[in-house]
Amino acid sequence: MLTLECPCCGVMADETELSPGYEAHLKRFGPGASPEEFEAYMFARKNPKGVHFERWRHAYGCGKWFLAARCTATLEVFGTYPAQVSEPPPEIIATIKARRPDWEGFK
Amino acid sequence: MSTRLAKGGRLIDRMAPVEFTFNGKRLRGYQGDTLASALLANDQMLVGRSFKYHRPRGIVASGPEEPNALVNLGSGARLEPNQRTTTTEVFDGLEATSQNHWPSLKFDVGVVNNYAARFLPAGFYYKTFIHPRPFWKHVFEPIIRRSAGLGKAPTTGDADHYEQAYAFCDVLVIGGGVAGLLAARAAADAGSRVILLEQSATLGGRTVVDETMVQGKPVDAWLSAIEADLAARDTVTIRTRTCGFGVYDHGYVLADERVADHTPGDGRPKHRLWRIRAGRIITATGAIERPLSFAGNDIPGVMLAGAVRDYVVNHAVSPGDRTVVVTNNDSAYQTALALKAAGLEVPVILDARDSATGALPDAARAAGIRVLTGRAIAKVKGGKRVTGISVCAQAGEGAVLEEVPCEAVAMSGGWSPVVHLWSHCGGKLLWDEAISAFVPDPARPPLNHDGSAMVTVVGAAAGCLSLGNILAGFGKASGKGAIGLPDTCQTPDGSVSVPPVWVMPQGAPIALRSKMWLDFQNDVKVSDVQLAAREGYQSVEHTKRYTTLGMATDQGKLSNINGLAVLAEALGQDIPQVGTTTFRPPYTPVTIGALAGEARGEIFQPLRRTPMHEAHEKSGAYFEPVGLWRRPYCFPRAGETHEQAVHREVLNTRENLGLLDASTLGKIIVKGPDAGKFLDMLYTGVMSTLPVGKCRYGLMCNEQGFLSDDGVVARIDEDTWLCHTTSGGADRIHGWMEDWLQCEWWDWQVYTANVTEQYAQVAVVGPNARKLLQALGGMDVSREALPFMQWADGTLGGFPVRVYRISFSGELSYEIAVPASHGAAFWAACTEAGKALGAMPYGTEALHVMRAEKGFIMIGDETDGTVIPQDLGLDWAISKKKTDYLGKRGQERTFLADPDRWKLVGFETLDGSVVPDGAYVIADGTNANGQRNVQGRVTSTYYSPTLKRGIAMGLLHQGPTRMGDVVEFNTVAGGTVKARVRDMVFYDRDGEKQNV
Amino acid sequence: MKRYSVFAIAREAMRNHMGWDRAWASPEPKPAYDVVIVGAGGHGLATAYYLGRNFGITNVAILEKGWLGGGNTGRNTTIIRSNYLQDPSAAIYEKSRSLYETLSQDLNYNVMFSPRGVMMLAQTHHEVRGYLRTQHANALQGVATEFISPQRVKELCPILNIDGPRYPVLGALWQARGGTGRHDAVAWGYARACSDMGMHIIQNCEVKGVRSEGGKVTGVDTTKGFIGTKKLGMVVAGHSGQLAEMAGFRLPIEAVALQALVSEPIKPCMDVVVMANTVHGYMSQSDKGEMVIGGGTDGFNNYTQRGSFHHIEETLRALVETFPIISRLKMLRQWGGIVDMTGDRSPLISKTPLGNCFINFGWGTGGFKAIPGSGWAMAELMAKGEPGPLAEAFSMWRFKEGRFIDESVAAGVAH
Amino acid sequence: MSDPGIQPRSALGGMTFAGFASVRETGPVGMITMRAKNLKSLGKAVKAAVGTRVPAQRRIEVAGDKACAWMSPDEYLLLMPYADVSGALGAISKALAGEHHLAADVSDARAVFRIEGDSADRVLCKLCPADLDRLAPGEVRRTRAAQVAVAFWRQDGGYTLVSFRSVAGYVMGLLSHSARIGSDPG
Repeated sequence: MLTLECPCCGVMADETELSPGYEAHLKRFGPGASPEEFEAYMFARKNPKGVHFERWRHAYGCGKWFLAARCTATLEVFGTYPAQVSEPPPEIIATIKARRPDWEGFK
Repeated sequence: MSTRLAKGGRLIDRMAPVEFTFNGKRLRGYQGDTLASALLANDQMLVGRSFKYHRPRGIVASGPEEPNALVNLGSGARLEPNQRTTTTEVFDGLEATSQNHWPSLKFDVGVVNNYAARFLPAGFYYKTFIHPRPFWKHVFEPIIRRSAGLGKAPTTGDADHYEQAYAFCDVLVIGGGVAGLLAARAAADAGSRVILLEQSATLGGRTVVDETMVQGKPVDAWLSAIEADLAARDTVTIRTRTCGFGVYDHGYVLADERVADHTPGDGRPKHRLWRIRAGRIITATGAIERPLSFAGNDIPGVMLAGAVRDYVVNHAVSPGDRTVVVTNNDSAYQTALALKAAGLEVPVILDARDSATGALPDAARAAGIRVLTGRAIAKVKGGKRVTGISVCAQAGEGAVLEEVPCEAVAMSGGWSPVVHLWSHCGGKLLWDEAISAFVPDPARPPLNHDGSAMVTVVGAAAGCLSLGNILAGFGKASGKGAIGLPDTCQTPDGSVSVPPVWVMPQGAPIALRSKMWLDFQNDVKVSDVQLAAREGYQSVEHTKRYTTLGMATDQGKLSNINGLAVLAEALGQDIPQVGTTTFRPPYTPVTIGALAGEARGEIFQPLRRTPMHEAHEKSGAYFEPVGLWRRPYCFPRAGETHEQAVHREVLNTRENLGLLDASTLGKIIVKGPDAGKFLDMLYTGVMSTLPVGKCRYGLMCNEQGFLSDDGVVARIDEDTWLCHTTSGGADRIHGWMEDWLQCEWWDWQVYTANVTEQYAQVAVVGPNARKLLQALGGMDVSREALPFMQWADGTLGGFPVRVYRISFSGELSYEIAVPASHGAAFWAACTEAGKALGAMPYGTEALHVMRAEKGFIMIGDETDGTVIPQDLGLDWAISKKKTDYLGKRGQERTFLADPDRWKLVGFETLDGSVVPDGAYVIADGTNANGQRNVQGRVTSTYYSPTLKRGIAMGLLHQGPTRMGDVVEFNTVAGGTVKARVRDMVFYDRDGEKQNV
Repeated sequence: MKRYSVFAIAREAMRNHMGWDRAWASPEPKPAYDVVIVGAGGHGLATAYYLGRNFGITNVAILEKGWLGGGNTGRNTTIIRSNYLQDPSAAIYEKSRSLYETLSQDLNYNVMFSPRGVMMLAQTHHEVRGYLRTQHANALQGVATEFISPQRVKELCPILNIDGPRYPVLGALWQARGGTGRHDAVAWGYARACSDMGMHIIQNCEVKGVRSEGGKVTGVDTTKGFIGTKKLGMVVAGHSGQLAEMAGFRLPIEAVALQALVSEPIKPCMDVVVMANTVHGYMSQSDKGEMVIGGGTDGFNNYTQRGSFHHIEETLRALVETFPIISRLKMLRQWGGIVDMTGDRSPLISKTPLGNCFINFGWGTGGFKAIPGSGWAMAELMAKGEPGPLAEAFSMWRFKEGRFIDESVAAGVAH
Repeated sequence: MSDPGIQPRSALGGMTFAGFASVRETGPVGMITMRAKNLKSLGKAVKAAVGTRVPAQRRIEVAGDKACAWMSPDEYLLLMPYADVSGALGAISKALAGEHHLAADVSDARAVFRIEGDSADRVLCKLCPADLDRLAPGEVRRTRAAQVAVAFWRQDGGYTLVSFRSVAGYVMGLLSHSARIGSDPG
């Protein structure tokens, strides 16, 4: 039963206030994209055991989507941040590196 | 015999006698008794039968670890099977019956299994009942099923209600013994908001039974003082009868409060499930005493030594006049002393250790009790109750040295800290050699959301088994941090020593080992675990599953460590090397009703009602669920079947006037400078060019390209559109819009608002539709003023309305939106004004029939998540000019772009019958897997009351090129139905009726 | 190996069961095998068994990171059915179900397949239509199902509340030859048979890397050293992504937690398996008397085998409404498993970008029922190097083409 | 906005329940949802519509029988007497002319409840995963009540709670169940 702090309204939200949205920072491929690009966009998933970046919506709260950096092996949360970015912000990266020195970094 | 003592009993109130029944026999107890103590007070040693061999079973413990003394409690709508007598508070009128026997507790036919035990070792069922094949299901399995199970199955629903509640705290303390109380005080002193949970009705834990003085005060006075101290603080909440049964991630703890178990029928909720979110969790859950493994250790009258002490001290119950104590540690001597103090006889203490020199053994000797060291029980005698024991040397093979008659045996194999809650979220354990037990490893705690330690363990649960050391640990309290304690203030206790004694006597031969019970309820013996090891089931999980050790209702609280030790010995490994099985919640079984909470009956799920719901109920509507909405399926009149009602509604709508409650239709405002661009991405068609005042039908696809929703879009003003969605789609589509706006196109200037519930919507449909609106009066709804696919604001009958001239039936039709608070009144006004025009309400099924007659698709019928708009002949609603829309790239994939796909056509059966729902169009031959080839399937099929014949739509391989072909649908009876392929529009192909 | 039978038990009883063989051997790994299978769960062991039985390939090692059968094989709700909608699914699940019918005899190990019947309740008109579609499809697929009336539902399962005010039962899709099996026994039975054929089951042996040469697999690095192989079959759940990464490709899979629970045992009161998909719950009663209840999946990636409790609550709310008698029973044990959910919720039985490396992944919430059929199809794929008809549709490249095998389109969901 | 002869009807018509706390549906309340962010005239618009300041994150500003609640970074809920809505919409539209915003009447899309009495907290704590002890004065909490979305804040010695209209019966059922006599958890 996770708790995540919604960066949009500041509430420490119970998992039951949230809707999960799987992998974050996917780049959309539309018409003109190669079959491989489109397949990668729609289906190929990192699904890591460890540090993961994912989408959540504060569905029963402020209604906003936000992003979370979380460890899928321990459920530890490194931080949450607004959805309007294409990669994790530096302070999140720094927090993760501090707690997971072996982490290979965002890619 | 076991009986009530004349004096004493900390917890019982002799002034408050209660009467209860056991197997119909009327018995008496006192308030403060558990059912177990009251049964013992009435000499009810035999209380149940074991799972597999149906052996006689008596009370062995005094807490939630009890494996044997389970009863059916109550009856009828208050029957509760498998209730533990040791945690059930007795009350006046309690009814209990024993379990797992036929025809009676004393004479149980199932006990033949016991005599055949030799043929029924662990896992015997995997090795037999293999032939002949049908016999497993029809002969062997039914016998096993009947013999297994424990309590009776209830036959009715539950008379009680339940509720749940959330709680938040900085520090949650689980366990109200001395360690828990001190931890709560330390945390409160540190300024934390604290909740303390205690599973039983009273605080104090073991200390109040085992000790006389705490911190220089008499134990009861000490307890009263700290209770009063905590109760006086605003920041501390204490909940008794509340078992914290599971620790979950991120500080989430579930606890079950037994609010009214002991006062059934008083109107209070039976249980309350607490959902607690704690910053830190302290478990002070104590330790559970382990049985010793000697032959006959399962006979009624053999009890845990601590339990015997509990019954004597708390309930003034004697387990028997003569009790033999057998132990490998000092704590059991307290039992001997308590028995002696109560005036009972302890013929001998058998101590498996070579010597016993501590204060307690000395006290026992001083009290005149005979103490034999290096001795063990060779065998317990008796059947349905203990009659005596044979003494042997622990070091030998069981040669009998002496016989001792007795009525009870108090055993102690040491103490296992309750590490369950520590382990639920991944806390790791260490094996402590001194006390021969697993203890929490403070270096590897379960982690909280921020990566910090989530749980701290104090008291006996940490392996700190002596009160002195517990108190000393709290003396080191630092006052820092939320819990006000160092994480490791409680450590395993060097002052207590429990040498390993896993089998008694050490060299017991098979005849004895096959009478030594590890798991009393599931009938797992030492010999079974040894057999599993020999057969290669060497992982502790394999052994558990193969023998069912630890899988009974006590979940191995008494048996796991003993079983593990036997396994380790059989494998020649160390215990920590073998490891434990995983500790899973719940710590003690939890009533399912409490987990379901308030959600039953009327509030089982939210039920969404339109503003006209009451009117429909009064009209006798038959409702169907549409998502969480309830919509009238049809409005049957007296004597009508649903089918007849639907036909009448269709015909009346086509001939006169029908009224449909369309309020559930989704309505989403999309507004902003970029709204047109946004909608052009969302819909397959173009919405940006829609003129103000007009409506356009649109399709939405997911990124895969599959059709997900449809509806009419109205342009409200220059930068505002109103998007209608399907009834089930409103929230989903609104969420979908917000997802794209927030996460992909966040720089686009677009706002959305879901106003679905702001409006009640009534579809006025049929040749008399305009007349009805004119009768209501207030705005011009003529063909010229309000042409097809336009909308207008105005008033009708005094109601503020927005009228959409759209049709889903092929008839002249208006959809009228009014503010929801006027919905019921507007519906009534339409009904009233419609009387003269032949108006009748119609339901969703008539709607479906009429749209099928017109060849309109329905999301969820023609679509199923694998269909693209191109399959449905909806190419006209897909812009060819747009470079992009959601789903466009997905639709370009080879399989979706294949011209060979199944496409939508109409079907009419040659004989006029209705194509069966769900039928497939068969093709010649079979595929490589032997399945009949198919070339299409029906998607909508109805009897058309308008055309007086069956009509259908469906997907067919290359359908549109096959007009006039005759195809065959399969039927489940094995035959086929022939149908001719045709276009989808069965009614008013030119659309003349809707355009009048 | 000694055969199991009632006579063997009687014989052994006379000597205190001292003469039983080990069910399977625990050998040290050889330097190389013809085939290495990663994962000694039901699917991996079944793959090995049918490689031996159907193709005579017995120089096989099955590597297991923990204890055999310890993944989802030992954590599921033991339901066996094949009433699937889409042809490829119906084919492999029906193959599986029919193999279950004789599995105890084939393995000489009682896996307790109990065809007690599986019913999927229809509680909305939409669901009725969905199941009628499945029934028509099944009739053409050779899967025996029937749509039964509410009265028949009640006769088959008297404890069901068919007149619930919210979702009255309108009928059910009934598969009389569906049922349950003993999950551990399936793994143990296959393991014993594999061991008997001389295959090596190597437990506590984790794969740490995949080696290849010229685009073809050559072996795996493990915690017990390098093990060479001509063909590699990866047959796991939960860690498929990590294995795929070692082999150099990415999967259309997310790993999420799925939960289940059992009640305390009670005397028999339910002889069939009931699935109620409108309210999301399913239940059966085990031979021990426990009510076996399946919960929902979480919606986030998770490798902890601990799900979120609100799914348990949702399931129990649904089931108390559907089976009012369970309200006063107690939840005895809850647990979670990690399931691999693919892009269309159907499995991958496929060749891969790496030569001679084959995968059998992504069974989601429906793996137990598929074990024999999955092993059969995977063995054929590995032995021949090309998929047979059972496996063909489950290629990992189907997503690129848009060729989904989507079972959620019917009212039913996969369990 | 409507014919004065036609009275609006709230979802439950003012239903009440007396338990260890009292629960009532309040009847019609005027409500406007306003989507706007970083607008120069936002303060003016709110002032004109309901006479309050723009609330800070998760706060509600109350002025007599009107209020403005912060719902999300770009969303406000304006509350007022039912009859005042069309005037307020006009005022917003005037104040924000030319600026990107959305304002819509949602009075009829919602139901409003009052939970009153000393134990009101203990009604809500059974339904909402929100730490009521930590609810600041003037704070609006959007969360769940059992299975549906709600928003609530403390006001006048009790709570005002807003839900969607279609589920008003469910919410009333929840609140009544939670407030049953004898079920005060203390």
